[in-house]
Amino acid sequence: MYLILLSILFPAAAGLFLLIRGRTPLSGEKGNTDRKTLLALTGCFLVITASLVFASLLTVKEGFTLFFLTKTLPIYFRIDGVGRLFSLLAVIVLPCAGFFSFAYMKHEERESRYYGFYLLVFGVLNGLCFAGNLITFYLFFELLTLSSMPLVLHSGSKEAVMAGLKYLFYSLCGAYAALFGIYFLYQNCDSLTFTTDGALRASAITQQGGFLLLTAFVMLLGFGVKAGMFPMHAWLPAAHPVAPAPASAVLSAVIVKAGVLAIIRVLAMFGKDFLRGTWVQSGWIILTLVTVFMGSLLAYREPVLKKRLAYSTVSQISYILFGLAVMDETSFTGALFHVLAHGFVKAALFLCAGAIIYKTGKTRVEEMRGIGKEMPLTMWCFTIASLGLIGIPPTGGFVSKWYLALGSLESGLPVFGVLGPVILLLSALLTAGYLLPLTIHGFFPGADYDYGSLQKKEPCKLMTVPVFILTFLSVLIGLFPNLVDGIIVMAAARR
Amino acid sequence: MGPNLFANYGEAVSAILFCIGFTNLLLQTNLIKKIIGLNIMDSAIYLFLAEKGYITGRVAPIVADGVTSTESYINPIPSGLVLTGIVVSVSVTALMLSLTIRLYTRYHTLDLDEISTQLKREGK
Amino acid sequence: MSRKKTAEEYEKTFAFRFFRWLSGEKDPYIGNVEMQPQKKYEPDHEAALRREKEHDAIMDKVYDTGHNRWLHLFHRLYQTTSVLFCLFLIALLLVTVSYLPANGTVTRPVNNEVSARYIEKGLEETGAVNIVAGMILDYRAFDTLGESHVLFVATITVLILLRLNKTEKDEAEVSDRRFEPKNDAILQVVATFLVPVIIIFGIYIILNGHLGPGGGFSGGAVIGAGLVLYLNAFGFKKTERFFTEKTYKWVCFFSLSFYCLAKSYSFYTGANHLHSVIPKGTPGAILSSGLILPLNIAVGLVVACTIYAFYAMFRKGGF
Amino acid sequence: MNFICNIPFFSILLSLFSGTVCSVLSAKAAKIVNRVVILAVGLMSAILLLYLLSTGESFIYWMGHFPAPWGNEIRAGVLEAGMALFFCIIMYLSMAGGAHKLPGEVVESKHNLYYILVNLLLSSLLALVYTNDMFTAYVFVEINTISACGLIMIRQVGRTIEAAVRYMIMSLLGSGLLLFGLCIMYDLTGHLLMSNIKESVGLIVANGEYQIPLIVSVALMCTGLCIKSALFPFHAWLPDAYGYSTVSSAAILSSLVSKGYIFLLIKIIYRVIGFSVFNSTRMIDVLFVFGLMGMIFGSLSAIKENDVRRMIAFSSVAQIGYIYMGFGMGTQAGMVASIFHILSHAATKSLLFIAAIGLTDVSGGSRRFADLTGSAYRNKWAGVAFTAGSLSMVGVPLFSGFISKLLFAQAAVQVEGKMLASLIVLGISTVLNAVYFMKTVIRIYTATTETPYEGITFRHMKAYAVTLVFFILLNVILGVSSQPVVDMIGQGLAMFA
Repeated sequence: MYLILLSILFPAAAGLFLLIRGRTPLSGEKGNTDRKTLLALTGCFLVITASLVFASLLTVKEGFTLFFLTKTLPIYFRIDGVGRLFSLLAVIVLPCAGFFSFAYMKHEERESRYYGFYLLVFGVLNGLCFAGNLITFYLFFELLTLSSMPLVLHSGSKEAVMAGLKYLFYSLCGAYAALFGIYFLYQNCDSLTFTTDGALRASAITQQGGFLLLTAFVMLLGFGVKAGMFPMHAWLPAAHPVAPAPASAVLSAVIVKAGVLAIIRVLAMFGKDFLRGTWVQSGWIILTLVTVFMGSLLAYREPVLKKRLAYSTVSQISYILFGLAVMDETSFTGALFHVLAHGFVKAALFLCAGAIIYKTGKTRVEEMRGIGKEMPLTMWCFTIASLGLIGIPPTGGFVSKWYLALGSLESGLPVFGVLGPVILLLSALLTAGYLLPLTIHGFFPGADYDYGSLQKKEPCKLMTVPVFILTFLSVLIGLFPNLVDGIIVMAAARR
Repeated sequence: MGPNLFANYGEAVSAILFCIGFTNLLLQTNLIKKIIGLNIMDSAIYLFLAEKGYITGRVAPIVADGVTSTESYINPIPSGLVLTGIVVSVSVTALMLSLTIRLYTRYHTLDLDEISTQLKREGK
Repeated sequence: MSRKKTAEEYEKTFAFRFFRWLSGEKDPYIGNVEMQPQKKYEPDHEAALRREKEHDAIMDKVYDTGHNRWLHLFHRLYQTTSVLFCLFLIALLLVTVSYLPANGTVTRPVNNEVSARYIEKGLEETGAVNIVAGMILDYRAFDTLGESHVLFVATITVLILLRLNKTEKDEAEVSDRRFEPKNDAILQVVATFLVPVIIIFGIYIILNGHLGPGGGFSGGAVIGAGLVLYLNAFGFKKTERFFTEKTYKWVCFFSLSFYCLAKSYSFYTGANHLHSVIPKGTPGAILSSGLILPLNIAVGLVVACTIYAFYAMFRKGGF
Repeated sequence: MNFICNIPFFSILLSLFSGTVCSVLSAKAAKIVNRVVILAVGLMSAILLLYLLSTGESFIYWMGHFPAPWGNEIRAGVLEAGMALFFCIIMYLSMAGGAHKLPGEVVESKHNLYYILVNLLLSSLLALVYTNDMFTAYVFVEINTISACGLIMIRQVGRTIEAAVRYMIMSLLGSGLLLFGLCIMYDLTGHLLMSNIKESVGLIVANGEYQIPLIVSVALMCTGLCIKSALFPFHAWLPDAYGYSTVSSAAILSSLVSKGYIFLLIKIIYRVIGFSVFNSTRMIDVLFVFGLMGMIFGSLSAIKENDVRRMIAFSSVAQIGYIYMGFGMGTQAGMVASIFHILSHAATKSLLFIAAIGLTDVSGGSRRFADLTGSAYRNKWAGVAFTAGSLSMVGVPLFSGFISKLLFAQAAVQVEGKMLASLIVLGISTVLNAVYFMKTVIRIYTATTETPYEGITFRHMKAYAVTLVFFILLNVILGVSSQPVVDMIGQGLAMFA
């Protein structure tokens, strides 16, 4: 129990400490030592937090109640299969991106604020993964929005502030819609503790079935905002390009997944049997498919690299949502697998983009001709990660998409069972269309490329190593899916 | 319409007076007139209360010749309430008038809207 | 045949806007709600002045009733609605009144055991011949305690608003001399006769409060009126010999403290069912009816001073 | 009778008497008296609360030698004692938090008058909380009004005096309506004590006579108190009054004065008219609609505002709308939510006012947003406190605002016809709240490189910073362990009946 609490409170406290300690490193000799201390502190904090989380993942079995918010609303923590999976993702991606930012943030102002909020986000994410009931989850969900907003508007420019406000506004709207649903669930459930299959009272289903369906849909939409689902996806492409690259990596790989986690929880609360075959399921599938296709299409048209990746996130997250919406065992496994696969891949891609921006200052795709010659290591990682995102066999993306398509076909849904895989395939083609040109032009700039001005711009180790790790992991889970199968199966069984 | 409108003519008058005061408060722009409106409202209420205490053919509740039977005196409670109410309205009127003086010495007008306009022009 | 549109034309089409919205570049909230960009702070004095001027001009335009049709309309609307509302209120209250119990009858709910007991037992329980005085100063003394504090707090607020400091006081003195009547022979002669009578009459009303019509408030008001007359006839110089702000302060303090403490004692003994040591006296005698007479005196003092203080404040802003 | 039962009487008389005493004291002594009295009353109320919780029964206290229905009475239950305690806490903190602004904004010679007003305000609030008599309530409502007016205009700039005039006109209108309603009620029942009126009202309703006068009387009293507590269409005086008066006054006015009236309204609903009778008059629908409108229009006005303190003032309009919406639901749960919101809003709003003054002080006294940029770096404590207050207003979990929203929503779910409307408006209002409060928070945390203003450190504002910490603690306590408070409110409402 203390491990869980520690893994939430320690990073939060450390973050607050950095925020309060607060001076911006000065320039010159003194500033340099200042900055070193800051980095050392942050590094220690990150490592300690990560080990705390690992420890709690391995050892803690029972849930516990911290205190009662009101008589019937306890703040309750428990680690279950799904939570374990998401926590695993967070605990790998966050330190990697954190170490990456040590190099990336060198020239930014107010680093301590960045790291402070970064650690806060880490703590809140742990809380989110370990939350044992809906109200605890909601608490951390709100805190996540608030603590991650400063990361988005870190640079303080007008666009950044506006993007941050947009993010906040969308998220709060979504969270309120979700809260709206929580009130009803609270009325119609015995408790808000997460269950495996449906917590609704039988009497409530018979009496207020229609209304509960509406509630479910509203909750899905509300949490879907965080996951970038179609009608409310616009904050993603606005927030990503302005945030620092490691922050976008975290945002895209982990924070957006919080919406997915939320939807899994909601689904479990309502129970699949209650939702299967209703208009909610069809409506939801339509939304996810629209998002999948539209996201890829928009990414295809997008010239700015980070924005392109952001659209790609919109599309890929909806793969996961589609897997959930089909409500089939196999597709569920696929969805969970894709959470991991996409998390690693997208983090790696964003970090690569960050490295490119950091070294060359180029943000648009057409400027990046020959980039593979300048930064071969980074571009190799980028390529492998791209393959993972497209779903080419040796990578994790393939496994997950395979499961997704298989599950969809198995589910026997009237139209979507077949339509789904088709759209997924189309989208994968588009993915190849918007990611591979970068590689191709990067490594084969064409005949008119001026080799004379070529210079090696490979970034420092602090940048490359995290990218390596993430790329490696994305391939690893594709080569040996059994490694994570245990967790996935456990998650799928005890969702 | 109920049965007692004409029996309650005093109350009816007080109701009309109350509304006259109310209208004054809403429509007059001059602060002094507003204050007068307030006073009319208060007086209407005291009239209403006084009417409440009255019982036909009886005298004020000051014990005369040691007679203490309920048959001889009117109800003393409304009179007491009126007394208290009058003190309250005196205090309030004094406060309102002094506020008016203060505003007048500063802005040389008794029109509240004009004062607001001037304030906005000052931009403070 | 394909038609080619210019960029501007295209920007106006629905499709363009739809796709912009779809791609999250532009959404309907822009410029309306939260997306208002916050301007950078610029300490530019000239710009600030210019802005102020523009602001003034706009304000003039907005509040210029003569030319502003909307404001005019609004005023009209406001007036008509308020008249209508008042008519409605009159109708409502008249209907209410018509349903109230008939006036002057004995059987109304107000003539219940409460008033009966006041009349029947009032003399015995409070010792006051004037039942109203007995009621407000004994049965329902808490209200009256509150009431005297209303007066107190009103004077405090008047003091806050109108009391002047030293330098302003001298100016006020000058303007007071210029505008107010001074050394009016007729007024002075009449006042010499009238003021003592008025004050003695006021004292009589106060002392007689528990025996007949009268009481602290009315008596105090009469005395206050006498003081105001005296002030008008002879000016501040004369009154300041015996009545200054300090006098006022201490008189008020002692009277109200006495009131507060005496009533606290009475409440305390009453609530805890203790025996009160204050004698009731024989009804009808001047020294009777327990605390009512001293309370009347206290209230009378406060009210007299307050009335005078109001006048002095309004006239000069100090005394 | 237990000696502790004297506490309500002691606390009212003590604060009343201290007002008189302050009139002859110097400013410094008056300040000490004021603080000591507030603390003493708070302490006594705490003892009373504990006592009442242990006995579980309310009691009646005679003010004089005569029992009901002849004499005056006051009455104390759990809710009354709790309110008194809470009012004292907020008042003490507000006074402490704004003390450093007083010398600059109020003439030295009038300081003791200020403390007189505060003491009398406290006594009138206590009397409103404890009274069991309608006419006493009216008299103390007047004390409350006049002293509140004094608090507004003690800082004598044009705006405050104008606001004071508007405030007085509105308030006196309200008092007039209240008194008229009271008189009609008296005519129908022949009583002035709450418990006796309630009995008679029960009889009247049972007999079916005097229906129209009864409804009109209830409507007049309600309207009067709504006007006085600045429910939506009657809020014109509020922004100037809260925005320009000295900061302690603003905090006290927004968190206590209007709440005193609202508490009186609750008392009238429960102890005079009876909850079920009140619900059957359909007055609740009117309150509900105006509450909802207040929630939206208050927030919209706040968004448009360019002055931080006026923005907070407009947010008060919205929050008062919440409270009336709770009344309008017409259920016990709605009432509990409203009362909890009274507490939570009082704690949050005074915190915001006090924190805002810290921010404006380090921005050259300007309250425009442009000048406030980066002020949270110049005064870190105020920045943190403002953020905490904003989060509470927005309804982030762990702060008191979340709990009150939760309670409102739970209450709304139980009411068939009003559920959707209240939930939707609650949602809109929350989002609007978030927009303008978070905008401000981001603004104050946006660093500027060149700023003409000096920062301030902890050493120069110890008392102020400590006050802020207490306020934040109060908020968090209400947000984290709300259950005891909610239980207490439920218990208190049960005692009302």
